[in-house]
Amino acid sequence: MENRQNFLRRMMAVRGMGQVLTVTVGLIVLCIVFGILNPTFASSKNIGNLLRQIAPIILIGIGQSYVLITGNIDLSIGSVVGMSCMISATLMTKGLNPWAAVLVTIFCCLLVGVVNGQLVAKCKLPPFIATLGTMTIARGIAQIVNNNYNTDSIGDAAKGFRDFFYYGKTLGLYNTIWISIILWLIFNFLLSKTRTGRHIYAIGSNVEAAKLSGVGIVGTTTKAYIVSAFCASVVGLIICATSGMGTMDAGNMYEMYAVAASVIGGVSTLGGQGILLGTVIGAAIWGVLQNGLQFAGAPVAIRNIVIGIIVVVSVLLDVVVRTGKPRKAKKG
Amino acid sequence: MENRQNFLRRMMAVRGMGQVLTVTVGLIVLCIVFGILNPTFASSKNIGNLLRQIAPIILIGIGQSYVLITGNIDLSIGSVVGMSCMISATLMTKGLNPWAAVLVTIFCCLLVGVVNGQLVAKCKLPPFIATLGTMTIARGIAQIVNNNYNTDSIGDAAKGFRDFFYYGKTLGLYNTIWISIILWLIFNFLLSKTRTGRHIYAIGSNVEAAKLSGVGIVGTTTKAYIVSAFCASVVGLIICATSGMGTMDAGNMYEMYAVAASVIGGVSTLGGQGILLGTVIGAAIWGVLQNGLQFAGAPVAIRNIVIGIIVVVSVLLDVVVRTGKPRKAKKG
Amino acid sequence: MGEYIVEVSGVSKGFPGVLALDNVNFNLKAGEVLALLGENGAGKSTLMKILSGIYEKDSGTIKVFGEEVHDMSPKKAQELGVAIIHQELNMCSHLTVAENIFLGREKTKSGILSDKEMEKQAKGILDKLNMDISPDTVVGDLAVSKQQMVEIAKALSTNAKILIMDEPTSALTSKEIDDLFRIIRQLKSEGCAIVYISHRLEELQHIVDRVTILRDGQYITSMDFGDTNLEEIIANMVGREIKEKFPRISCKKGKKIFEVKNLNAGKMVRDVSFELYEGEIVGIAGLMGAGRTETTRAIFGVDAKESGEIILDGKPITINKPMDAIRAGIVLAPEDRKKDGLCTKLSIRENIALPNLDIICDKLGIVNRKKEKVMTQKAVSDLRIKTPNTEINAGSLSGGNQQKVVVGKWLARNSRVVIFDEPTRGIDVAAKVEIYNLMNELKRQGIGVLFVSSEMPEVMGISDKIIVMCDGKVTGEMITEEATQDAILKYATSFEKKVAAEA
Amino acid sequence: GCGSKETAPAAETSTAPAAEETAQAPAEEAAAEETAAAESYKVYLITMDQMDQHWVNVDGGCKKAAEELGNVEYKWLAPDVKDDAKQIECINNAVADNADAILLAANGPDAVTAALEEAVAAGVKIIYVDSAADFEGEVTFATDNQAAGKTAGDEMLKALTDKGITSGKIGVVNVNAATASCVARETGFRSAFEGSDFEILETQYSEGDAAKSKDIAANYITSGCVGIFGANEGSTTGVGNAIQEAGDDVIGVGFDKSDTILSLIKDGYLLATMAQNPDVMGYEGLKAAVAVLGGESFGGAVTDTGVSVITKEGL
Ligand SMILES: Nc1ncnc2c1ncn2[C@@H]1O[C@H](COP(=O)(O)OP(=O)(O)OP(=O)(O)O)[C@@H](O)[C@H]1O
Ligand SMILES: Nc1ncnc2c1ncn2[C@@H]1O[C@H](COP(=O)(O)OP(=O)(O)OP(=O)(O)O)[C@@H](O)[C@H]1O
Ligand SMILES: [Mg+2]
Ligand SMILES: [Mg+2]
Repeated sequence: MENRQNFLRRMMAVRGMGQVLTVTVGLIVLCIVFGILNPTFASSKNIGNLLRQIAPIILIGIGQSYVLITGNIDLSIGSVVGMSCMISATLMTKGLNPWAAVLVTIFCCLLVGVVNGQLVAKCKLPPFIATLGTMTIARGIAQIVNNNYNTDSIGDAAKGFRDFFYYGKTLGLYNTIWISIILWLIFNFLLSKTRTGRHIYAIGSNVEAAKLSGVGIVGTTTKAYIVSAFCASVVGLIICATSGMGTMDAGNMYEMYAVAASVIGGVSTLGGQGILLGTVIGAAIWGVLQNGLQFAGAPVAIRNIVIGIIVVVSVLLDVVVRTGKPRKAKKG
Repeated sequence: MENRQNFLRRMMAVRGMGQVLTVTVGLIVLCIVFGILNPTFASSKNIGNLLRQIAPIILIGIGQSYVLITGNIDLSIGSVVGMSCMISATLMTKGLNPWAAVLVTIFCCLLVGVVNGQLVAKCKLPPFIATLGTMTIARGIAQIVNNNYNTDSIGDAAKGFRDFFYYGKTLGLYNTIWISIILWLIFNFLLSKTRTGRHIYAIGSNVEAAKLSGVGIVGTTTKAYIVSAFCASVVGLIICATSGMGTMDAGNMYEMYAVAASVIGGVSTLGGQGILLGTVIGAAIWGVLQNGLQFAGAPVAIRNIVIGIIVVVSVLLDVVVRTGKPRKAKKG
Repeated sequence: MGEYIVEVSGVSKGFPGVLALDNVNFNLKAGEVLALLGENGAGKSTLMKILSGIYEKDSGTIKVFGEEVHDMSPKKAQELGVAIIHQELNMCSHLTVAENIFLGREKTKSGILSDKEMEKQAKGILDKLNMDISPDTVVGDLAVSKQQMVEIAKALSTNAKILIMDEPTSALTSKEIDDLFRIIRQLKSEGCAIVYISHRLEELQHIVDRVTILRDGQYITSMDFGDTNLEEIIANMVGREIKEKFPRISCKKGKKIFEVKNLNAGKMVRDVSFELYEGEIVGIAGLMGAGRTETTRAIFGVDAKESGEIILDGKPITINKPMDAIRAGIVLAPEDRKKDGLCTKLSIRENIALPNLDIICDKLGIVNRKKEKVMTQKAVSDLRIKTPNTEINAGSLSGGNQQKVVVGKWLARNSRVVIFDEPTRGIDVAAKVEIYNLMNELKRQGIGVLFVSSEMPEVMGISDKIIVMCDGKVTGEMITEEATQDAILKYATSFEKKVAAEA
Repeated sequence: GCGSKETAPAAETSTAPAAEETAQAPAEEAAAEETAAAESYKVYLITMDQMDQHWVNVDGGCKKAAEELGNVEYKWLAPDVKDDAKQIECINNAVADNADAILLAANGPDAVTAALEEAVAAGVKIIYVDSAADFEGEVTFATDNQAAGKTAGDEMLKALTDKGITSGKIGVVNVNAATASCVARETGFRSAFEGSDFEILETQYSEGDAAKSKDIAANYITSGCVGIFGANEGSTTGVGNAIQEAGDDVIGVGFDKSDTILSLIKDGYLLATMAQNPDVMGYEGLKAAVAVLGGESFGGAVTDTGVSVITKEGL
């Protein structure tokens, strides 16, 4: 009994748990509203489907959250998704073994992460600009990989690959969902339980203080960008597996979705704050909105307006909740 | 003689003039390279054309620079361009007098600026998120204005409008160019010579100190966002005049071009730093790159890579120049 | 006490435009407390940063424990047993106390952070410092003085043999200072060597064995503290005699200028009332966190007021935002110059002009550069701000000169009341005297001066009337001639009675 | 897109093999070759963007013709993304570069007209390929998108009727509401169902992104659609993938031809796709341009380059 109370208290003490609870309530409300608007929304078929649609958003959200917590931003995510999709598909159409292609692809994408980290932490470029640059460059690479064409079908040899990343199921759940669950567990562990994770928070909170405490700024920042690039590369592979071909503009705007998911889930764009549990909820809200609004038959224009308002309001809520307390404390 | 020296010395003393000179040299080099690659590049016909292409980038650059100097960012620029294009075209196809339509359009766009300013300065939302939200909402409005369709042709009644904003010439220069020159002169004057301009720099440098010096934070920030929305609305009108119809996705990504132009020209994304002269040079570099690479027959992929590299390198140069000395000193 | 464990000889270090250290020597023995003294910009922090590996020296040699160290880095310094408490607060405000204390040295078990273990150890150190805070408190929620104590705890937790403290007390309360001194004595008895930097010279007598003095980046002298006195130390620091540490002028008390009646704003400003007269300086004393800053901010319109009246020259005025106060003639030179006082990226000219644009601009809001230049030049020469020209960034000035700019921007206009919040914090003796002279000048001109300070000698030395605050309330008021340190302290700590009463 | 002023002959008439045999030189080729010796022409191809395979094939047709003719300085210009303003810039650039003729695939019917007026005033000849604008060009080689869309609708209706389904919901995945050619296809598609009991749902837009299209199509299937239409290559791929995965008996019909789409058809997940003939557009377009520059007149004729309905049987 006491143990449980203790657990609850400790849960609530975790950084950012408050915001996570707020948005979880929001998510539940959304689901109820959509379920009422259109009963199919709540069908088991749609839920499996919905989860699979949310999975990539969770992945890019994890990556962006890592970077945001260091106090930076990664605008190159979408382009890395495109790069990953094109490189893997091109290699497979050229006859490389799909799993070898996967490894090469991930390696190439991680390089973008390394470059981002170095530009931001070592060369001290503003992260917005540095990753705006690599975003353009990575998109260029995605386009140049197959000489400015989308690739042909990756063929039957890649069936295992396609099943692994998208079409297969394990224990009744789509593999895509498993991938995002497993990666989430790993990255959540790394962020909350390891030294590198601690350093990521420290850098985002006060980079000078972290430096003076002997935290390697360049190394840690680069690690965060590598995580982001890795997650994006996995999403690229999922997209490649989904459509069975490489598309040059895959992942367009994903960096913004990732920011939205992170921020809705309570990750601060100013660094030092947020937990990956929030990112999952944020991604779920994003995915449910897209899916639910389609079922509700809302035209694109309305959808944009609704999504924009939800982004603003959710952060507004957070700001009100968060500054309400410290301000009070300040004044007494 | 002495006067001239004095003038030069004073020029150089202006904050950020160094970066402006660096990039001006870069611009000249670019022009020479493209001129050699393709002699038509330097033809008077192409130069008139090129200037007309640069003009809108200058305009959105001015707007983004205002906001960046306050230490914020405006991601809604592109959507406001789209809104402006759609609202003006829709009103004209509905038979409204073109000039009345222009006024209504500008008014609507300014509202977005007001909302941005209030969200950022009054509600204290992170500007990235606030304007990401209004970006989505404004795009939704652009789409909903004509019921999710592009408009028809704005018709012959709008000929005067189209000539004024795009097709006409005055004193041998396209009107579009005149518009950007005149607006640049006005906004440069406001920023460098007036009280509001000073306040914009002060907020970007240290918002607390500015507040304690009696600067109205909400008002000044809102003014900067209004300038940004105004410039975007003018660009939307230019696009409407150019194509003679409203397109819902007009201005897509323009906020990024605006950031690129500003930053290449030495405006800091951290606020407090930069001059509009730099923005013009930054916009020119951006325009020359697009135009020159197209003439050089470079495929889109190469174009993206080159542009990405130039954005990164130009800011890298700036960082090296600015911090180069202390760093040397640090290491001895 | 014995051998030198740190021997620095001939160290030089330049920054663009300044030679911060010029061929400096510095020695430290085991088991001693050495005070490193000098004016602002003398190079004290720079020297210590070189010793702890944050800056690289340009030339010279450093020996630690008899061995020459060539490639000093923060990591290396830590291995050698050198720990430093920086002049500026360097906390990750989102992390907890324990997380901050062990930042960069986290304890792990097979790669997993042992948070429990670290919290336990942090608790031990905090107990040693008599600090009653839980190690899992988020640092950002702590008061500044507590954060400074955490900073000290962090340095102690490294079990360093050489401990450098760069102005550790500038943000501490007197009780905390006592605890700190106790710890310092204990460390000393354990053989630890301590370098102590402070501008509060009266502290030295409690702990210091030896002093080393720098001036303008040059080594001046080292002396045993017992063989010298404050006058000699100051003369060495400043390079000249300072006749009066607290110059005082006497003026006739004139008519009432300013009155605050029953001001309430949040919990830290409760029912505050006081009056200002022509020809007098009113000092507000109290401990850190007494609500003095909050009071000034509420008056100035930065924070919202709940109730209360503000009367200027007999007329009640409404102040809802700083501009209202400025227009009415009430100005505030805030406490934290980096955070609240200066736009560090802007030039001195722009900083001084900023609150005065209403005077400088014409009707259309266009800045008149001539007027601006005249105003800036006047402020720079009146306050003797040391700068090559007025176009350089305010951020690149030394602390004292930055403070002068903060003050200077308010003197350029004709105000009726000037509020100074801790105007002398962290600035050297000579600069302090200049600030005092400035306040005296205002007093002579018949302007009301309100002066918040945590340093009792200063309050007693400069003000004509002293108001003491505690826990958001005015707990005492007295004429300076009748004031004693004990009396002020008694009022300043009278909240304990309240706590007792509540309990 | 659907700028054709005259309704072209029904699309079904052209068959795949015939359309691919494009090298057969029309009669006017001889005339064009004669002028070759006399002077060299600068001809620009301006497409909507540079991404789609489709444009690459148009470019391929042009290149082939240019090679055959020999007296053409041919260049392909394209904006980095589909955008009216950017396409206008391309036109202006070509004019500034002293183009003699422009082969244009207009983004929309209205947007470029004023720019084209300027171009014609500067002496440039305009030939449309793929989609025309509301401005008199010398000649147009394009697919009649609306007719082709109707063909797609008819194919679906037929398949549904064959299965005995006479009512139900049908989903539409389109690029966005701003791409005229695709909107015309959708209009044609919808017109095929007029008078039937099928309910065609609110169009969903995917920006041509195959992954997004698949999500949308999957949602359609979940909500019980019996048929789904994809308006371009990316949308069609997504529709096919969704049907493949759901394993449902949903009829998918789409546009454009890619390896992936063909294999989806072969495996029976997609019923049919409307394949255009972009290489014909390019080839004929460039030849016509040179002919026009040589003084010939086409009088604004519109040639439907046709679509081939590709089905499992046709493969
Ligand atoms: N990072 C830096 N870049 C440029 N100049 C610097 C830097 N750090 C210190 N300086 C300059 O070096 C000189 C010595 O500064 P230092 O901080 O060591 O003085 P200090 O004795 O600690 O003064 P204070 O008592 O105000 O802390 C000053 O002129 C200062 O402006
Ligand atoms: N930004 C802040 N966040 C949280 N607490 C704050 C903040 N600023 C001040 N406080 C706390 O509010 C209380 C009142 O502080 P205030 O600055 O008014 O006291 P003071 O008497 O002026 O003391 P000081 O000498 O420190 O200025 C203190 O406990 C202080 O630490
Ligand atoms: Mg110092
Ligand atoms: Mg205070």
